[in-house]
Amino acid sequence: YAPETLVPALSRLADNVYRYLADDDFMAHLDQQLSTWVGRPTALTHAQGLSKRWGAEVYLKREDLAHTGAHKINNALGQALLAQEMGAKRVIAETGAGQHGVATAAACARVGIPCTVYMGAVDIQRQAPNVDRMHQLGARVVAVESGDKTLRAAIDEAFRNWVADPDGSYYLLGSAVGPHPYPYLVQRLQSVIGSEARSQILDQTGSLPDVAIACVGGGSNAIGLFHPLLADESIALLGVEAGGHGPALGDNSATLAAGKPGVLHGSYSVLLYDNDGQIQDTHSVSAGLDYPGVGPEHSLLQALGRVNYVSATDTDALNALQECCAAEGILPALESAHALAGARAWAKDNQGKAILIGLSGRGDKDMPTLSQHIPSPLGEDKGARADD
Amino acid sequence: YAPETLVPALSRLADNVYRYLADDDFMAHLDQQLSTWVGRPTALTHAQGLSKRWGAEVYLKREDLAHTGAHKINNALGQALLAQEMGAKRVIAETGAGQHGVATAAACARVGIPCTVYMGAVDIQRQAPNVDRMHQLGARVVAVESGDKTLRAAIDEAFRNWVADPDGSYYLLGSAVGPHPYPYLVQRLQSVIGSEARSQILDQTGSLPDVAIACVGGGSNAIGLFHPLLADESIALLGVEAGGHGPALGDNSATLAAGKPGVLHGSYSVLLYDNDGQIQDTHSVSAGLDYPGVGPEHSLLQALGRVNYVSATDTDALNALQECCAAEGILPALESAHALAGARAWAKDNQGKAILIGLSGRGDKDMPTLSQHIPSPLGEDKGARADD
Amino acid sequence: MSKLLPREQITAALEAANTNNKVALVPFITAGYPDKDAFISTLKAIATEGDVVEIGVPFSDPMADGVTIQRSSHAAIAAGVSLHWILDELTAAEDLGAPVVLMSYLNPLLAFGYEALAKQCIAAGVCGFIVPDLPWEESAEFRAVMDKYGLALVQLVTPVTPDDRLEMLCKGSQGFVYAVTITGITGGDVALPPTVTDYLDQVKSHTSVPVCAGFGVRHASQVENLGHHANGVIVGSALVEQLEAGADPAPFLRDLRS
Amino acid sequence: MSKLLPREQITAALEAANTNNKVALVPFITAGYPDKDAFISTLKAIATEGDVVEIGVPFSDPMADGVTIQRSSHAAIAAGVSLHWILDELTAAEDLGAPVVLMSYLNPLLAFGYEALAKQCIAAGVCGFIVPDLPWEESAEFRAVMDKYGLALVQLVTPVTPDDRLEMLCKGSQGFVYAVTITGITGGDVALPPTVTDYLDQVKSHTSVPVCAGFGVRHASQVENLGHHANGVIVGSALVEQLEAGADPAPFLRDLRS
Repeated sequence: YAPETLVPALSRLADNVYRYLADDDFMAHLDQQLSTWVGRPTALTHAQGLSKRWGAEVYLKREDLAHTGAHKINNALGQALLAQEMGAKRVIAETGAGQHGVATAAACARVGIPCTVYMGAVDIQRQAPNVDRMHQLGARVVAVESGDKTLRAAIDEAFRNWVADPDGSYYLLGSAVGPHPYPYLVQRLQSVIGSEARSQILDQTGSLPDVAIACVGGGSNAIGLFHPLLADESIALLGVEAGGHGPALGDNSATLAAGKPGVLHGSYSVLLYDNDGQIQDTHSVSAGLDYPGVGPEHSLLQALGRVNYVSATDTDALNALQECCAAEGILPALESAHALAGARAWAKDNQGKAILIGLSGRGDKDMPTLSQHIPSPLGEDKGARADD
Repeated sequence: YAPETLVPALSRLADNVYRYLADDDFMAHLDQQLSTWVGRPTALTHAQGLSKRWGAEVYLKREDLAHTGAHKINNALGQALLAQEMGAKRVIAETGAGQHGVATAAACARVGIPCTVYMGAVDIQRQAPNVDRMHQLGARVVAVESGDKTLRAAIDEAFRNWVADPDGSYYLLGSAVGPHPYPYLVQRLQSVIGSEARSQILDQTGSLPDVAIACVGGGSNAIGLFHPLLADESIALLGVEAGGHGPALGDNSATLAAGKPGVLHGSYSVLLYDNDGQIQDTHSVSAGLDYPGVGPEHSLLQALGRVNYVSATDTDALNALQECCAAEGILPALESAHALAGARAWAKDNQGKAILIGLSGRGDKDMPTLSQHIPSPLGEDKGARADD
Repeated sequence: MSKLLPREQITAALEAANTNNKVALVPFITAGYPDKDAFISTLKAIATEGDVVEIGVPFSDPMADGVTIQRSSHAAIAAGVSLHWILDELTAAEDLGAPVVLMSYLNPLLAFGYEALAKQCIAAGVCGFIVPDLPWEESAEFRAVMDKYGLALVQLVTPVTPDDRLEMLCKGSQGFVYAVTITGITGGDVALPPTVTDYLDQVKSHTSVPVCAGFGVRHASQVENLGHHANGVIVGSALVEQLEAGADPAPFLRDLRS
Repeated sequence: MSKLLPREQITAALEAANTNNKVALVPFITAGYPDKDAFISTLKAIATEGDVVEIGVPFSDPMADGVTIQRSSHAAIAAGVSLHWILDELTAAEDLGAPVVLMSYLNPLLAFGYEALAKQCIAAGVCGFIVPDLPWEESAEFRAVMDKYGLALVQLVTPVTPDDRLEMLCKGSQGFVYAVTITGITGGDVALPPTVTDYLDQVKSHTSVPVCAGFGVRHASQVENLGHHANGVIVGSALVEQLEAGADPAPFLRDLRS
């Protein structure tokens, strides 16, 4: 479902994906960079405090500890190395909240390829610190003034610019969406999350978890966690979408809960759109989940019944974020907080079980949003002093 | 050199330090938490790009990948666990740039002890995102309005509050300074950096580095890197202090280069002070190095000639930071950038050698400062578009 | 023309223009832009000057279009333009005197339902579709419905399309072949570079239907040059810009072929 | 008094007050605060009311002091007050009629040089030191110089000091023992809690020199109550606050012992 202009480039990309992901040297080089530069394996944390509060054994797969602060780097590094093998002169990428943009900027600097990141003008205003990080890392950031000036428009613009130079440029897509081979490529590169988590939880506990839970926007961190666990039929899989303000169309980003099959950004999957086929504006407190589509493999897994998809509201997510901070000393990304909220609800109905949660990123980037929702105490207390 | 009021508490702390750091169960528990919660071992990155540029083999010990983004967490976690063993009802801590405050807030949440962080009112204004992070992590942040309203005043205030409740409170000091046993305790808890780096570089290269380089403010990350390498006499050790604007008193924080022996915050070490014994106001672009004292072990290592101490100016550090971003896709903290600047200068005179650099933290926290020194490109370029 | 299938009407109209030794003109407008009430009158005006008219169905995410079309699409959606509305308007209108092709992204068509869509197209006098995000490999289901009703599914080809694929698409295209370029030669009236003329000649060699080129055409000299290598030219952004500026489209189109 | 060593002068002055059945008063001021020019006249005024005067040498980082003393210290430093200046002023001034003790953090003393400092103290009529950040274990070098010149090094003890250490410090203290409390009983004139009276009685039992208590004393009733368990009271912050407010210190001090 890609424009004809991109068909040859996508076909060339697919050939290279099949070739390099089966190439031992390439994969060994990728593993070595994941280990020594990204800092993999990321930790698996037994969440002692949450376990006690929820009546379950809770384990967190800590993608927040990966270089640049989220799982996005696994994909960005893998694709940047692929772009290098393919002789790309430059990399282009889209970004919404900026995490994929930062990851791509970092990976391109490391690999040594110039990089341009398209970002909606509205998002640039909202996510200024990430824009500055990209700039520090040498990326050129282009403000997209068209459309809704957010992630959707940035993806449109990145595709449009890829069309203008499909051979010299490599389009480094950030989630498990878009035309083939991107969903497959991103799933393969993110599957390191689930592979590591599976062996780590076996090491730590001697058994597999009862459930694995991840947040789902485009769905790259979820597919990365779930895919290596699909064959373990004893493990229930739970994807948590952004329930926003509530179930009304436009108030959330819960694509799989509320959407229909459709075509956007080159792939056929479940989408949020109105009766005229216009893509729906979405809402979530979490910028990274605020996307009206979802990766096609999630549509399939839902249809097959292998993964259950639920949603958590903004409020659920904010509460879960605060609980994780207080109980574990870990500030999760607002995206990841949806997985925590889903886990809390699941634990209520499944006491005493072992829960593996994909903590997709750290929440530092969300401080401006959090400060709006959770008042800062500054100025309340100037401290007491003992006098001579 | 601590007030009499604190002598019993320090003596009790010292007893517990000796006891628990020699206790196999305690140390095993600490190691386990370092591994599963902090994410240790942190990676050792071969800096391919910097190696090429500098004509050396450059390795980065990646404390930026540790939980909360800097080496501070090693110490904060260890002391929080110690506070728990000692039955502390609350933890108090000081912070300058906020990294130690965030690390302490996180560690205390994880361990389950309430925590109060004293922070200068000026620093609170400069480091608002870190203040919000501490708050999210459940810490009470108290603005210190006395003195110069920065780190020195915050330390004064933390001690003062410890005096008011020396048994119920545990003072979790953030650097290798202060009265005994803090310098020793912090050195022990940070030595994990050098121990890991030593075995990692042996694994990766088969030999020890020619030099190990770290930035020195209070000096906790440097002592953590250096201490486990002291016995390897073939390894040169280089500490890099903050040279600020230049060598004039007040223009820098290069304590060991420009200071004299003196007493501050309970320890006898090298200090920056004037002819009347008044502690000097200091300057560095890096808040974390902006301290007029240095850990006593560094004074000793300088006197013994085992470690050589040099300084890097603000400009040197900013340039090195940009070079690391561009060449490695790693945004280092401004503190760590001083180590990079020192390494670049060392490499110029020592071509072809293997250099181990302690990258003490990530630079995300420095974005406001960096944006002032390195202009943002936003608004320059709205992107070119292909039309129908 | 009543015995011809809808898709044949497109081909016939383009060939008729060529018969008069003229290059065919395919003006494009975004439906209901800039004034919803003037949709049919604008359409009539351009149908008088053009040989086939192309109507853009506005879509929220027009990923293959430039900034002018994007802007007009969002404005039209905001004004309430939908595929239902367009078809209702066309059904109610008199014959335009030129075959109508709808340019639409796939999702509005999916939302409408292919079978219902085709039926109403016949009623509205629509002869075919251009669907920029429906590549050949994914188009079987939609093509089957188009075929059933005799509607055209126009294929797009590009300068980067490999030879074997180019041949496949040219042979599969109905009504005409839409030959786009990437780099665009917007503005300027320089002679066409050899890469473009070679490409167009190659497209023509693979197909029995006319070839229409979309190049961001703005000037009469471009139209004349293209006429030597293509059967028709598509005028898109330049025309939408005229409408955006409130200008009468007819003289602009007339001048292009003068 | 000329045959007494400087440190003995302190003890003698405190004991003299007790002999008159009064509790001794040790007023504290930050040197040169709030007005550098009025240093000596302020000193004279408080020396008239007090038995021993304590002069605070301002330090940039007074980690053991409360907010009032901090503020006055920073103001004095900003006005140019230094240990050199203080000693020069005292040397030039007439006899105050009460022994002078300097309260200083260690670093200004280190910067001055112990030997030179002691010599100038003798010339200036200073009888001893209170050094809040010099614990007993680290004080050998400084004490040796103090001893050489007969100057007192007053030890501080606190309610959390363990018994054996309390005994050691009491026996080692010269001039008097400075008994501080942590919690402070600032404001209020309630009776002393038993923990405080027990503590002071214990301190007294270990020493042959007088015991002065620092409690943030503000009211005559406090002074009276303390007088039953200590030889003297130190009046610090409350007095500095008077000076800060521009009040005459003499009536305030006089009222405390009325």
